[in-house]
This record gives sequence, structure tokens and C-alpha cells, in this order.
Amino acid sequence: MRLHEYQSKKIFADHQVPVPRGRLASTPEEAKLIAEELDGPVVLKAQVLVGGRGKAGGIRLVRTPGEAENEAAKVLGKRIKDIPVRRLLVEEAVSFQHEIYFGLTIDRERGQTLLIVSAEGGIDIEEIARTSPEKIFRVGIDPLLGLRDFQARNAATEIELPRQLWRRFVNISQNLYHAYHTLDATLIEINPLVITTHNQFMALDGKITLDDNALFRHPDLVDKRDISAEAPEETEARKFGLTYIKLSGNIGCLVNGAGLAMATMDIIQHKGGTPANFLDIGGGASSEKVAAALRIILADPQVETVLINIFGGITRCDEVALGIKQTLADIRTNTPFVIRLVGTNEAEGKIILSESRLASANSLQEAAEKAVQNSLEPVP
Amino acid sequence: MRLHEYQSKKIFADHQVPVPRGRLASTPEEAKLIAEELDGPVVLKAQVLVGGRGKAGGIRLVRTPGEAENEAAKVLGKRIKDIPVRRLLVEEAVSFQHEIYFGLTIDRERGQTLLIVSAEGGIDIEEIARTSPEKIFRVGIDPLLGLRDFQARNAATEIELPRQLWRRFVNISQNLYHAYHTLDATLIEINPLVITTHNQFMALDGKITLDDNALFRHPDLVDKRDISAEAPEETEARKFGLTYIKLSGNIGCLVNGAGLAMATMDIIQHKGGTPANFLDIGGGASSEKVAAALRIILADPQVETVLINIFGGITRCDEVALGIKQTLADIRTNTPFVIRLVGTNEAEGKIILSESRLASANSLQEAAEKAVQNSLEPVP
Amino acid sequence: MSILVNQETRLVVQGLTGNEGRFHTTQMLAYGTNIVAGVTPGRGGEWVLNGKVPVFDSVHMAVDVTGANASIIFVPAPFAADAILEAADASINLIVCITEGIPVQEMLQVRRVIDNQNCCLIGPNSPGIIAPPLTKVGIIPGNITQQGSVGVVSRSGTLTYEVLYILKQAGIGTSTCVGIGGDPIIGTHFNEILSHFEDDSTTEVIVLIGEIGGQDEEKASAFIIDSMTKPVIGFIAGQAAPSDKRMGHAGAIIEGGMGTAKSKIEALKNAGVKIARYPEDIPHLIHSLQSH
Amino acid sequence: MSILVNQETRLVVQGLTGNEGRFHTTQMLAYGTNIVAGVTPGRGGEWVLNGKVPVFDSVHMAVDVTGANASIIFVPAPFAADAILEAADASINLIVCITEGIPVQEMLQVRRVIDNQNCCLIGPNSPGIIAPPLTKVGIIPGNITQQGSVGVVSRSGTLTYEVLYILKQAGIGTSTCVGIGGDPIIGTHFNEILSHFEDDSTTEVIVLIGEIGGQDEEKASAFIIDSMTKPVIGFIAGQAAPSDKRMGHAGAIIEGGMGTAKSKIEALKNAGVKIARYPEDIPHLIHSLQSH
Repeated sequence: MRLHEYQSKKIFADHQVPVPRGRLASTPEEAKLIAEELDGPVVLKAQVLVGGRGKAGGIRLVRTPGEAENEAAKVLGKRIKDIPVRRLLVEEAVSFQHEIYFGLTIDRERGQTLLIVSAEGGIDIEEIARTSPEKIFRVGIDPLLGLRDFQARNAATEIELPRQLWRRFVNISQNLYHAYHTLDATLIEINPLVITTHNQFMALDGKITLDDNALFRHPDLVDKRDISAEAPEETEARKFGLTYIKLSGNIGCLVNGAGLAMATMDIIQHKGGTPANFLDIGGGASSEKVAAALRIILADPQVETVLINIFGGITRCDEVALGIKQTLADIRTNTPFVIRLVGTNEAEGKIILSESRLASANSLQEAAEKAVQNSLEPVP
Repeated sequence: MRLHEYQSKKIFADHQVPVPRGRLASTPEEAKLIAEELDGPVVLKAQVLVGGRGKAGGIRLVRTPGEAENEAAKVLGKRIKDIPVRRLLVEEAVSFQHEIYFGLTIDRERGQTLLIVSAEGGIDIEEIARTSPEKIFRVGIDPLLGLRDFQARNAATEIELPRQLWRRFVNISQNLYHAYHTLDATLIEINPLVITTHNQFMALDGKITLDDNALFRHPDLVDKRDISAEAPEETEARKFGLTYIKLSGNIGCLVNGAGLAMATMDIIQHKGGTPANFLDIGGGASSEKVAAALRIILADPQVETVLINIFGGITRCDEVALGIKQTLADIRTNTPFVIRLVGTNEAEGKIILSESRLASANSLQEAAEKAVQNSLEPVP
Repeated sequence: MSILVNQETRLVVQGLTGNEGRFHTTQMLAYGTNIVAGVTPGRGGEWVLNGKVPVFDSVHMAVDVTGANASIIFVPAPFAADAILEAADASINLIVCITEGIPVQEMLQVRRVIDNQNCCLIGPNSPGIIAPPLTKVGIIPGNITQQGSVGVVSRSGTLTYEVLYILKQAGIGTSTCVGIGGDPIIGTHFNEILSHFEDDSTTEVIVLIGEIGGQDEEKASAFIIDSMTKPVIGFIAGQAAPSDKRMGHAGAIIEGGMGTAKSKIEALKNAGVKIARYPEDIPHLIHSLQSH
Repeated sequence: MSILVNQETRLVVQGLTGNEGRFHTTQMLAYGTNIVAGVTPGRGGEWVLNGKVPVFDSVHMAVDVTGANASIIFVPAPFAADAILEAADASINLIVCITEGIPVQEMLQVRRVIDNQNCCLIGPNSPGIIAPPLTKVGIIPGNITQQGSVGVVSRSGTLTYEVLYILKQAGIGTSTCVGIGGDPIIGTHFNEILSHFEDDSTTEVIVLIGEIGGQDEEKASAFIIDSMTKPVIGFIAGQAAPSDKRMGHAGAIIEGGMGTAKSKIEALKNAGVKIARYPEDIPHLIHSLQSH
């Protein structure tokens, strides 16, 4: 679960990491009011969970409350990469001498969290990582010991921070690692972490991603999810523990397992079709979950045919078949289906569906071919 | 630093470990009042930091507030192993079906904290450990992982707790380990941890020892030290970072290093003398610290002679000599001294003391012999 | 012969009495797996599945009484990390964790502990291991594969079944199939399994099934160049997948251009691995190797 | 010859610029120890002690630039555990920690980490190591001992000096003297040091100086029976000490009757160790061995 910038900054501030003064605005009037309170130049920042916000016009520097109102009116309601901007973070503009990159994330290969820092923070950090990797310093954090002071100090040394800032850098790093660990984050990124003209650290931007698998330990954080910033299908899918990603094609896919779902999409594409979605029902799905998945697919107006590919292991074909049967009893649809069921309780599943008169396939390849064929035929 | 029972129980309660209802009383009237509040049989427990309190008459079960007042009057002001009883814990009497032993402490050999449990809690636990070691279950706790649920569950299994209590036993164990770890304890002991007639766990007694070396991290806990329950010399010694233990002899000892201090006492005893104290000035003592140590020794009326044995390493003989010289300038004393100085900056130290006309010795054996001789001669 | 599991495997099922544990234990018993014990705290002393499997309160007791040397874990995600540590603490030397959804920071800790112990963890989020014709430790359906000489190793679950099934339909059998698990942090990676297959006398060719994300396929490529003499066939899922929701810049910095289907396929090709475009191509590639 | 340290030792001093660090580094330099670097964060780039020792901001940098392979730690207790971990992380393989007063739970963690690394930690609360005539890593005064064939290992600080001094006055020299430290949790115990002495060609006899508390002397007795051919002489301090303020019943349960001077002396005697009643007896015992 990704947090908005304003949510991330609240967490930073709670952990003694300085952030600019500011508040959220939902209307141009609010933006004006906040600018008046801040009494100086402010930055308006669209709160949308997509990259490249600045280039898309989602960040504006303004000098007066009046300007703030005018610019806020332009940004609010705008769409950035198809996401409507509903809220702006209005913050004091901060002058700084230097931009640092600070990141904590999981390195799956090493099985550790990495602290990543660079003296050359800012939007070009990925370019720098590619062309001058020596400017990026990485420290592996022992998951049992946590970040040690000497490691943070070594990072400060490596990026040549002025010595009088080392102590504070160590403290900020420890506070952020503490937040990362206690919130079960998989990413905390501050880019840029600036050194202000008053020689203070300040987080000018911030990203936090939380581990969805650990949200059960953090009921207070679940509320932070911004469902207004995502497709309603995705919200619905999450409610049932499904992994759903909307795509641009017309073949609705319902598959168990992420690998098989990807392979199914790959084959559809190889055969000349285009998937309407990625949908993994996970392992051991109940008939209710399958039914929910199918409802989500059928609710997508772009879907012209449905491909169900189930290879039962922990998932039982009879449960899947029950879910399909129930859904088709509830929703009348002319959308053509191709169903391929194999594996655990396959025979039982096929019996359940035997009256449904849905097209079946014996192999993934055959199923994909039939679905692509359906998708290329004119809608009945 | 050892905490009183009432302090330990406060910590247990703060960590969701049930304890009997009750409060501290300093007077018989208070004891009566508390007994009235508790409205039933109560136990009066002398708050002194010595073992064998019960056998010494420090624990009384009474039925009525009047009895509470009478018995409290007897116990308050009494001395238990030479410690005056200033406060009583007045608690509801709890009826129970079973007594368990629960302990967390450091096993220096394994380099781990051990969870120690036994189904046969109560005052005979050491006897049981000796005669029926199979009735004691020990679990080594990985210092980086902490206590794991499965370990606490295994302990519950091993001591054959009823199954319906496992979950609660795991929770209590986790809470106590959490307290142990976060408070930098070296011992948490509950003996007995009872199962009440209502099938609840309850800590009827409790001991917590905190790591003196970690008190700097727990400024709030430093206040918990009960200096009324210790000799004033020990309080004074601690203020200067000295390790001082009052003994019964007449040879005051001032030594650097615990091992050398013990060896010095051993030799004094072998030679027929008796040490008045154990006093280790530690490593690298300043002259102020040495002066404080000497003042503490000279303040002891039992001291008839002083043996100073310093082998300089990190401790510098000149600092020690300065401390001695200053003290002797401040305090006029006829007590005979034997001084033995060797090691780091030995020559400088001897020069400083050259005018003091104190008896010196060239070896530990010679120093001990002279001191014992002094101690056996009639006081001048 | 097989790798990791064989007739000497004495399996304890952690979470035996839950729905999944019960269902798949029945399946494993039917296949022939030697299941000696189950563990469900609080239910020790029962005999379940028609009296075939004794239940213990702890893995320690199960090991003490039955000599179990391998464990399979079906316990729910919030308790699964503890279950892995319990098995390792009880000196189990093969732990297969089926559970998905274990918080990643818990798995970082578990992996750090396991790395220093003489113990092989497969998973979590793994379909387990199958060594036809008699042993399976996991949830791979027994009827979709048969005994043979192809070693299969995969990060996926159901995609693995697909491949096994395609192989079987082409008359090709499996020596052992190992699903190493789809989570970011897993116990055993491609390289250890490849090394086992290299040493296994029955295995003649290996099928490696990868997917986008991580660098495990790239590392396997380096290992194949350095240490493998047996031929390897690869399939990578996710070529048509939308680019993942990335982990900020940090993710890009760590991956450094690796992790894409393109990067993985190129690395494997450089290591001499034949890449299958569809799972259905795999039998042809195996036959073409054998006709050499 | 000597154990643990020798002419190849390239020492970095952590906490060089503090009072103790500066004083004892001067002493070590005067003795002949090869001190290649100091570490004080924030003071990298300076040269101290009359320009003899370069200061670095981190142990990593000191190792990179100077090839340091051993470290001595004088940093204050609240920061000492971190200093040990820093040295281990920088691949230092001998770490001598002089600092006393490190919180015990921190040392439990440090020891757990160090145990899995190829690194020898002496201490904390150790006086260090001296190998006359040229190398000392620690605070043992250089002038109280001389080169010879007696290996000394001790849990004490100043009591060790006492013994070295008595030996020297009797004309007996030391091969190496190691103070393993007086804290409850230390890195290296008697047995590892005894094993080094057993393997050291120069060492002919070993003096073991123990004290009450713990079970290290009892364990050493078992090791001596099993693995030592060289004679060992023992001295145990604390026979006259009042019984320690005990750690509740738990302490008694763990110690199980061990830990007393009596228990230690008996165990050592059973292992054939000659026990000195006074430190002054040690030279006589050594001479009596040599006259055999």
C-alpha cells in the first residue's frame, strides 16, 4: 500500500524528521487560506500516487495567496496520468543549499534492507545510479540487529556531508529506520532530503510503501489507503483478497497464480489478442472469491470474452466451478467464455459445470487460441 | 539494581501480568485502611531486599483490618537481616490451585537469556532444581530474535499446564520478556506465579534486577533505587562509581580491580586478618574518586588499619597518590596505612607520596603481612 | 533418485488440522509420502485422518517421538514465521513452507536465522516438491507428472503444474520438481537447486521456470556458466505484463536494469539456456536436445 | 612466538583521541606495537601523537588505507558495542575491547553476531594482550613482564599484572598473556586461549587465573582433561569473598552449585592443575614442574 506524500510527511514528522510547514487543501479557497497562514511563497503539490507529477504540471511554486488560489484552481480537478487531483499539499517554499537522496528498501537478493544514500539527490537520481554508480552508497542492514550508528555514520562520510551534520544525519537515519521497521514498510524514500540554508535537514518529498501482508498488524494504517485514487474494480478486488490490475485489452482473464496469470497473458499476446486485466485469485480461493472475481471482470465494459484458466493445486476446481456457476446464475451475460480446468478435484469441477454449456479447452494454448478468436469476432 | 517486590509488581501490572490488589503502607494505620479497602483477608509483606523474608517473620496473613493494624505494628520497625522494615505491601490474600516458578535471567555460559519454568514453584525451588532437575525446564532465548511464541508454548507443554491456559501463558511470557528486554533487566523472577481458583495467572511475588550498566538509558528507573534499604557508605560509593561492600573485619582495603581486590582479601584472611570491606576503585580512577574511596573507608569506625594495593594499568599511580595525599591533608587520622603502588606511572606516584611518611610495601604479600600485623596490634 | 526428498523423508505436517493441512495431507498420503506426524498446539495426543497420523503439540515432540526429518508448513501467515523457526529449532533439515502472505520483514529475520543453520528452507509461498512416483512434500497434484529424468525448478505455483502437465502429456517424466516460492524473500534460490540437479544421477536435463522481478534468473545464468554441465531449458513469464508498480527510485537503483523479462531471457541465452516461447514448446526443446 | 598477536599485527585504535586511548596508545607505541591507525568519527585526516598515527572517520576507511587487521577499543561504554560491531563489519579479525560497563543485553547481541563471524573478540572489560618483548595490544604495563615460555590467561585485570610481576621478579618470562575480561558476557573464553597455548611452540606451561562466578574454570577443567598436554597452574581469587548478591533462585538454578571458589579449585585439581594458594606461590610451582 502506497502512502501519499502528505501521509508520508506526517509519519516523518512523528519520527522527528523535519518537514516543511503546510496542510492539505481540497479547494482553491483553502489553498489561499493556507498560503496566508504560511505568510510567504508556497508550493502546491498534487497528491496523486503516480510518478512524474512535476513534469505533468502537478507542482507549482507561487508567491502570493492570490496566486495560490488561482493555481490551485488549475491543478485541482486536473487529471495526472488519468488520476483526478482531489487534494493539494500547500507547503512553505524552502530554500536549500543541497539535495540528498535517502532510501530504505528491501534487497531481495541479499535478503536485507538497504540504506541507499547519494549526495546527488533530486529527480535525476536514477540517471546518476546508471551513469555514476560510485555516487550511490548502499549499506546492508542486518534484519536482526537493525541499522547501527556506525553504518549511518559511514553513509554520512561516504556522501561527504559536513561533519557538523553527521550526528543529526545518524539520528534521522535511525528514526526513519525505526519507522520503516515498526510500520512494516517496504520502502521509505526521501528525495530530496535537503540541507536548508539554515543548515537543517528537511524532507521536501517523501514516499512510503507499506507491506500489504503486514497490514493486519497495523489496523490504524489500513485507513490511510486512498481508494479515491484507484479504480473501483481494484478496491472491490482487494476486499476479496484478489490481485487485479486493469489493462487496455478486451479478453478478461481469471487465473489462479501470478505466474500462470502472466503466462496466460503472454500467450494471449503471442496469439494476437490483448488482455483486459491481470487477475490472480490466489491459492485456495473459495467459490465466493471466484464469484467476486468474475463479477469484477464482467463489470468491465471493455471485456468481450472471458478466459478462465485454473490449474488446481491448493485451489480446488470444484470450488472454482461452484463460483462460476453461482455467478452465471446471478448475472445473465452473452459474453463468450472459455474455461480450462485441470488439477485438484478437476472431475468434480467439470461435473458442476457440465450443465453450463460453456466452451472448455484442454490446454492453455487451446484456451488462449479460442479466447483470442472470440475477442476478434464482432460482438454478438 | 534490585527492585522491591512492590516496584516489580507495578512493572508486571504495567505489562498486563495480573498481580493481587494492594498498596504500600508505612504505618499500622495505613495498613488498617488498606485492609478495609480490600475488604477481606490480606497479606502484609515487609519490603526489604533480602531473601528468607518469610522465615524471618516478614510476611503475615491476617483476617481483619484490626489484625492488619496490630501485625503491621509488629513488623514495621523490625529488622530483617539487619535491614529495618520501613514499608509493608498490603495485598488481598489470593487462593490458588497451583504454584509455578517463572524466571528470566542471563546464562553467561551460553551467552543467552534463559526462560526457566517449573510446575513446582514455591520456596523449595532450589531444592527441586538440585534433586529433580528434570522438573525444571529451560529455554535459551536468541538475543537477536527475542522469545518466540513456540518457545513459550513448549515451556507450557513441558510443565503440563492445562491447555486452556497455554495462550495466556504465552502472552504473559512475551510481556515479561518484553519488560526484561526494554528495561535492561538481568533478572525477572516470579515465584510463585499461581493459577488462582478462578483459573487466572497471578504473580504473588516478584523480583526484578536491573543492569546498573544500562541505567543511563533509563533515567526514570534510577529513582526507583531504595537508598533507605542500604548502608550509607554504599550509597556514597555508588555516587562516585566505586564498588563497596561492607564486611565485618578491621582492615580497610582500597584496591583497583575486582580480581586483585578479592585476591588481597584472600591473602589477608590466609595471613590471619579480616577485611573490613571490599572496595574496588575500578579502572582509570581519578584522584577525586580515590579520595572519596578513602573517606568512605576512614568513616568506618571498625577500620583499624588501611591497606592500599594499586597495580596500575589503565589506573595511573600518580592519580591514586594525589587522591591519597589530598584526603590525608583534609582528614587528620592516626590510622596506620600500608601502601603498595606498582605499574603505570609508579615513579610519579611514589614521588607524590614521598613526603607523606606512609608505610610502603613492595609486594602484595608484604603489604598484607604488614596490614595484618597493624590490625592485630592494640589501637594506639 | 531424486533431490531433497526421497524414501528416507519422514515428514511432519505443521498445521495438519486446518482445512488446507488436512486436505493436502490426505493427498500426500495417497501419493505415498511417509507422513509420520502432525503438529497442532493444543491437540497433541489425537490421531487424525482415520487414525493414520498422530498429532503433537510441538515440532520438538514430533521429532523426539517419530524421528521426523522434514516439515511442511500450512499454518496461517501471521504464525508461519514462528512455525519455520520452530522447525529449524527442532533440527528439521528440510522445511517446505506453503503459506503465502508472510510479512516480508518477518521473512528477512527468518532467512537471517536459517542462513546460519544446517537447514534447507523451501518457500514460503511454494507449491512444494514432488519426486515421482512416490514422494511429494507439498501441494503439486500427483497425477500431473510421472517419473522421469527432467528436473524442474520454478518460482511459480500453478505455472509449474502447467509445465509438468505438458511434459507428462508429451510422455516426459520428472526426476524432481521444486517450487522455490514466489515471495520476494525465500529460503532457497535457483542456484542451490540447480546444483542439486547437477549432482543427481537421474536428472538429465533441467527446466527452469522464472518470472519477472528480482535477479534470481540472472544469478542462475552466471551459475549455469560456471558450474552446470547438464542442459537447461528456460521459460520466463511476464513478457506481456505491465511494468510493475515500482518501488520508488530505490527499486530501480537496486535492480539496476535487471529484473525484466528481457534481461532474464538475454542472460539465460548467454548461458546457453534454450528459451521456450510457450510452455508447450518445452517438450520439443527437450526432444531436440535428446536427438543430438 | 606468541598467540593472537605478533609482528604481523597491524593495530587500529578505536577511540584514539580520548584520554585513555591517547595515553595507552603512547604506551603501546613505546613498547613497539605496530599501530597503523586511529579512529575517531569527525576527526579523520588528522595525525596525532606527534604525527605518528593517522586518524580516520571509520574503521572501514582505516582498514582500506592501512591494512589494519586488529583493533583495540577504548570508546565509552554507551558506544562500545557499536564499535565492536563496526570492527567486525570491517573484517577486523582480532578485536580487543578494553571498555568496561557495556550493558549486558547489548553484549548478548554482540556476542551472537560475532559468534557467526570469523573474528576473535577479547573482552570487553579486558586488559588486553601482551606478547613480550615487542607487542602489546592493551593496557598491561610493558615493564612488568619479559619474554619467556609461560602462557598466562586470566579473567582479571590488575590481578594479572600482579602475577606477571611476580613471575618477572622470579626471573620467569611470558610467551603471551591474555586477559579475557571480567564481564559476564565476553567474546573469548579460557578454552580457546588454552587451545592456542597448546598449539604454540614457545609456551611450555600455562598459568590460569580465575575468580568466583560463572562456570568458565569448570569448563576449562574439562578441556584440560580432554585436550591439553602442557601443564597448567591455577589461581582462583575470591575464596574470602562474601557470597555474592545472588540472582534470585534463577542464578542458583543456572549455576547448579558451580561458580564457587571451592567448585572451581576442585574441578581444576581433578584436571591435574596445580593450584597456587597465593600468587607468590606460582613461581615455585613452575620451578617444581621444571625440575621434574
